[in-house]
Amino acid sequence: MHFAFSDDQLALRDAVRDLLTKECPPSEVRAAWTNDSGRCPSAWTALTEMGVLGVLAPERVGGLGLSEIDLVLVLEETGRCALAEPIVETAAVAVPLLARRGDALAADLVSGSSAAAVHALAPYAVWADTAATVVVLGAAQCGVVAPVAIGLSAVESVDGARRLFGLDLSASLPWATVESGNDAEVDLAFDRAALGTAAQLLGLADRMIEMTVTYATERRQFGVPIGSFQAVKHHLADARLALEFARPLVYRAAWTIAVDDPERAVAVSMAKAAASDAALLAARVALQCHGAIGYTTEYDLHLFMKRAWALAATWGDAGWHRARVGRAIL
Amino acid sequence: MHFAFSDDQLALRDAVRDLLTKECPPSEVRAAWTNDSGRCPSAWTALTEMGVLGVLAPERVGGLGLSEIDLVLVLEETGRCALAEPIVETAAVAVPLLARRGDALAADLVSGSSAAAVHALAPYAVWADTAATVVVLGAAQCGVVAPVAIGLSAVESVDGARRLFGLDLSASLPWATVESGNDAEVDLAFDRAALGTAAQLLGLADRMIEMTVTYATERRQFGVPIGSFQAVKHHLADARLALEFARPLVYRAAWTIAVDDPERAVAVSMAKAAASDAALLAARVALQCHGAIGYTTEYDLHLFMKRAWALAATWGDAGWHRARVGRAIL
Amino acid sequence: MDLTFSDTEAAFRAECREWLEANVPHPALPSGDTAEGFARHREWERRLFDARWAVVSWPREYGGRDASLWEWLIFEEEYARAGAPQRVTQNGIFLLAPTIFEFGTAEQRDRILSKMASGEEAWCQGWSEPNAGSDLAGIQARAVRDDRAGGWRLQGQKTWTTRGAYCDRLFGLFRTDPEAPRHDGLTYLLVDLHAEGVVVRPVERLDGDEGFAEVFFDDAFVADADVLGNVGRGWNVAMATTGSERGLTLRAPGRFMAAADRLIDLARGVAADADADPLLRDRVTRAWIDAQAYRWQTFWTVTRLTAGERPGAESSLVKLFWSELDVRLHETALALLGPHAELVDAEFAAWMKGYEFSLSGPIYAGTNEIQRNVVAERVLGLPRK
Amino acid sequence: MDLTFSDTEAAFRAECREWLEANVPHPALPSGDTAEGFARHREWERRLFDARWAVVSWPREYGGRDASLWEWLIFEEEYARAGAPQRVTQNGIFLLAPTIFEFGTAEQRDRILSKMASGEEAWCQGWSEPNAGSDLAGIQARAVRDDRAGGWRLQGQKTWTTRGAYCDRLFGLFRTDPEAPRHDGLTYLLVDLHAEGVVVRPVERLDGDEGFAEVFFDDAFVADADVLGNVGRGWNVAMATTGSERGLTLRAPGRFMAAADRLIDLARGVAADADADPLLRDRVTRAWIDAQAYRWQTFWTVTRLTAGERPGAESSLVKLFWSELDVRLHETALALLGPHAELVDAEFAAWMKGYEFSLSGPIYAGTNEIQRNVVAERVLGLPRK
Repeated sequence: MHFAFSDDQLALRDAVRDLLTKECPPSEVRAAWTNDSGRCPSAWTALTEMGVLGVLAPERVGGLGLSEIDLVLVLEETGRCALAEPIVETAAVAVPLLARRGDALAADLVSGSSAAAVHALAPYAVWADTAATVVVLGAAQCGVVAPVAIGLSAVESVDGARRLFGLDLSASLPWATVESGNDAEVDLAFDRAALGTAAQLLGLADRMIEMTVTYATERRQFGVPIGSFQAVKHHLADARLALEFARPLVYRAAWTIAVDDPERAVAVSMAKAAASDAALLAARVALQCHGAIGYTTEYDLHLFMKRAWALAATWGDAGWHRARVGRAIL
Repeated sequence: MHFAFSDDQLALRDAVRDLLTKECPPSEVRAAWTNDSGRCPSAWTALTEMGVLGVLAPERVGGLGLSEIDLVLVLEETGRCALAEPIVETAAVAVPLLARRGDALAADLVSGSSAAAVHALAPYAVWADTAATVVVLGAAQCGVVAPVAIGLSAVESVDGARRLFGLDLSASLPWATVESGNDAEVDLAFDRAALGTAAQLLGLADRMIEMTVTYATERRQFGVPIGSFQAVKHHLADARLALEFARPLVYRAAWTIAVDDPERAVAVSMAKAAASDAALLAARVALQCHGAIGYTTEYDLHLFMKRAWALAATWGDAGWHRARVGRAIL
Repeated sequence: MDLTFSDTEAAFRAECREWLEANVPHPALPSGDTAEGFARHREWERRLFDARWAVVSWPREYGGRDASLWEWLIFEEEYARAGAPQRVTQNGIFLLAPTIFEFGTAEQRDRILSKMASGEEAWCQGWSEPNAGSDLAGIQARAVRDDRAGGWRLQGQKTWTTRGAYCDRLFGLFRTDPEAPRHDGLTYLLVDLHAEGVVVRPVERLDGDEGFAEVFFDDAFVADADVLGNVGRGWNVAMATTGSERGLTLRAPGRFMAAADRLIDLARGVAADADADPLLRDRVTRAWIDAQAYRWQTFWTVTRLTAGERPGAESSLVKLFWSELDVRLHETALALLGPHAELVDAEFAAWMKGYEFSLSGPIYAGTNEIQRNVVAERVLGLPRK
Repeated sequence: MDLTFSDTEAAFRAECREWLEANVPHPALPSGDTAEGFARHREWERRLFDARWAVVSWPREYGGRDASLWEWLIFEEEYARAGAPQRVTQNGIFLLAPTIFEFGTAEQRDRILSKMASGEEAWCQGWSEPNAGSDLAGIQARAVRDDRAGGWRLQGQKTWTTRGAYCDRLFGLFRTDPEAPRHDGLTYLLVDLHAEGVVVRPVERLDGDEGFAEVFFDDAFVADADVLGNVGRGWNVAMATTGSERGLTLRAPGRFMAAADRLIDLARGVAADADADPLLRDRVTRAWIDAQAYRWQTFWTVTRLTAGERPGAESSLVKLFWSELDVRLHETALALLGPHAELVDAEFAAWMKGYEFSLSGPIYAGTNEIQRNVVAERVLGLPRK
């Protein structure tokens, strides 16, 4: 039993964090709300150059040949900065799926193209208009389609950086490749998406707690920092508590995928449920402790909070995932 | 619209409160834990003399000919002092049921005999060994049996003053009187029991909050009263909040029974759910704010806390009653 | 105890319902917290006023109907049930007007109230400042005496003024005696936002509407006629107003009952996942029960107010309950919508906007942390220190 | 990262499971918090000790197996899974022993540890006093120097000493320098409860067991050999112990995993009302997930401890989590039992007793309010004042 990351894994995490601190400050996320693509192109380029998109791809397609254990820390960092890029859909879902199939698209994705993904529990394809491919995880039907070949209808998210597109899954799709009747492949891809989303939620929760601690230490009312009031302390302690006990579940879920552990589905669902709850609580506490300033879009908190709302509800919300655990254990 | 009690109703409430302050202090409840009957005989006698058992009985059987609106305040007081007597079963369930049937037992009960009552959601007959009659509220079968005529098997409650007896409801019972197929009568008796229990839970919650405020004001740690800490304040404010919004639901439920309002079932269920939750929260907060002293049986808190646990779970717990509301509205 | 409405009250309800059914705009107006929407809402307020529905509980001379508290509650129930527009006049009507009725001069009442009720003059509140939020007594915006002009000159800043960018006038506290202790030396002033020396900067809220504003004062003039109550007594004058803000007036139960009913419609309409369904049903039921609890607690309180009692610190309990109910109710709606909840251009998007709005409830008008202190100290009697 | 146990660890688990299956008493022993039950538990402790299962992580010379932290966790999982008896020696083993290993003399280790582990000498803790609960530094029980006798004379009172009525010795803090500031002038003493001048009064807990005691000292003697660490440094010595009490050692995940599994059995066995069932299923699932979360957070922490890190203020998070999980878990069981839950003489009555016990979790070893302060101040870095 050794429940820790290797030095290499931590070094990759640190490198990604440094990169994103530079390339994806809040101003970049804010820019994604108003630019054409809703994305953070310079961060995406830098991540591509670092090889991050190919963490789960074998070396023959230009990947790093690493595992979900390496990827989970990277994705946590992309959550921490609210990176507006389809990195979960690309690096966690599309790349390993296509690489296993020997699809040439895998190499394109590793070198910087992006993917979107849809599923009954993630019905909108995020950033699909600028994606090279859309992975469709239908019930027992798993394939990819070219965005240009299908009608994308833009819909608007509360998170202005998430560019959502609806597509009609019931219609006959112009599949680029398709594999039918493969529940296992759909389930695995879904679990990778849920894991990746859970990791981003951890990062978001951590960031919101950190911002709030800073604010509560600086902001003074009644002659003292508001962070010295026991009510504020206990709100933040509760948020930290939820995060503390969500994080190991997410890391362990990454391990179960990496080693194809039989407890994978339950582990992933525990992770997504706990991370969703932790992020929603952190958002709630952060806003309440900030007060009115946190309620304005001029302040950065909303960038993280709205991302947390969206991600907590997608790829299965906490209720859905707990029900999946319940079916397995009861 | 006039949502208040009359002066007469408040005067009756005050008289009962005064009586119980004198006849049912914690030492009397404590005595009921160890005496033979588990009851508070002098309080019962005094309440009988005041006519309280006959609030819902017509004058021809010695009753006061009043309504559930009068009774609800009386029952709240019996909760406040954790009276160890079957007053809900007698005054709220058996008396109106038997009086309507013209059963001679009604007059006995009004003049001081006691009743027990059982139902699928209140499966143990409390204080049945000293009862004159047991009201059995079976599915579509409603009757009374003499305790001596059935085998009572004593079981022990966490609340040492609640003397519980199991009886086999599936067996053929030696009915004294029985009425079959009368769902409405069973439902009405059940709602009266749930209302009465809800009223007692209000009184218990109020008492536990009051005890805790007193303790937190007197008890000092770190050089200040513990009640000056914001965490203690907020715990108690939460308990008070739940009580504040449970109470009108209980009073309104009493009115719906008194006037045979079509919303009776939903109103009673809202009342029992809210009162159960409020009492359980008050118990939780009271113990936590007391700390270790509240965890001993030498201190009085446990007398009220254990009664709250038992009553919250009987005649339908909050979950059961919310489900009943859900069926009506969804 | 009689929990039925009288025939008169039933007739009032019927009249109200009939008028609303004939007049409530469909489709719904755009958000009143935008420039375009505010203008449309002002027109709506005018229609309400002309039909004497704008301020039913006010005296007839100011456009009201001398309605009882019960009739006012009935109006609010019907108004919410009809899905009628938000009230952009509400801060004036519910926060300022009670203060004017209590502290204003006859001249002020005549000059201000009708125009406020008709929407001709829109009012915003000016309490908070960058350094005076929860700690309202920390107000720094100054009013300096100008004897020659017969009034006061304002310097400083107010913030979080709701719809400040679209309003005409602002009511708030200003420090007229900088030497006095924190709660003293404040004066309640009525300020023309179009006056020279006033700059209003809109601030965007969570939902993207510019529903807040910062207001900057640089030598703006306020005449003596626009001092409400006595100079230096502003704190006491204002407390009457925040009392109403925290208490009954701003949050009649009708709104939450209507929202709970809409939540039930949503739950019936959503073909939720079979496993999650009973849990969501339970959350819907809880929200509906809480709305009922709020209604009956209000009726309980109103009966006492009708008998002449004054609202006390219990109003903090009321604020805690409705604000937290409102958040839970909207959280439940979003949970029902699942991955669709994030859409802000769908037919059901009012739930997300409503959720964002609900999150302000536990913050404004005294944070819920402050309210819990008030409950503990003033309702329960726990020691302050 | 490798989340599997090694072959050695698996073999350890198998040996442990086999022994427990053969030796765990059936039916269960009476409560160890009663006089009769305590005696029976002492016998059980002796059997554990003789088979070297009492203190697996201790050095072999004191009866242990030099087991690793992982093996200790495996032991605890198996112990809980087997439904083996409560550990009446736990306060000595988990609170005092780590302190003796760190601060004790060789003579103290040799004299005390083996007898503690075998149950021959049962230890209780003596921290709290009537006026020193959460505020532990408010200790008033005095130890006055007796140079002639070579030791200290105790005066005062300790309270809430768990199983104090049945134990032989007490460890705790006493004020040796009444002039020193609150945290100074305290000394960690080991006291013979059978000595002259000691009176122990049992106190009944919620569940009716006399699981607490008050201990009164009137000139009771403690020899210099029974001073642990330096005179006047008791606070620092004790903090090492409360660190373990709040942290890992007292609450290995095995207990909660076993309880969650029993909860699942209960849920499967109870033919719950059809409507309530999905809600209760959800609560059961939450409890099971929380137990898993606790397990993996422990493994995460233990990996770092194994690498040489010292536990820090994060142990307050651990205490918050297990104590509140334990309450929720038992509340769920009681909800499953519905109106039967109140029975204390039924086969399922362990749930009510367990609930009562769980309620002490958020109180003892530093209330959860204090723990949240610690998390806020020492983990998050929020300002103290």
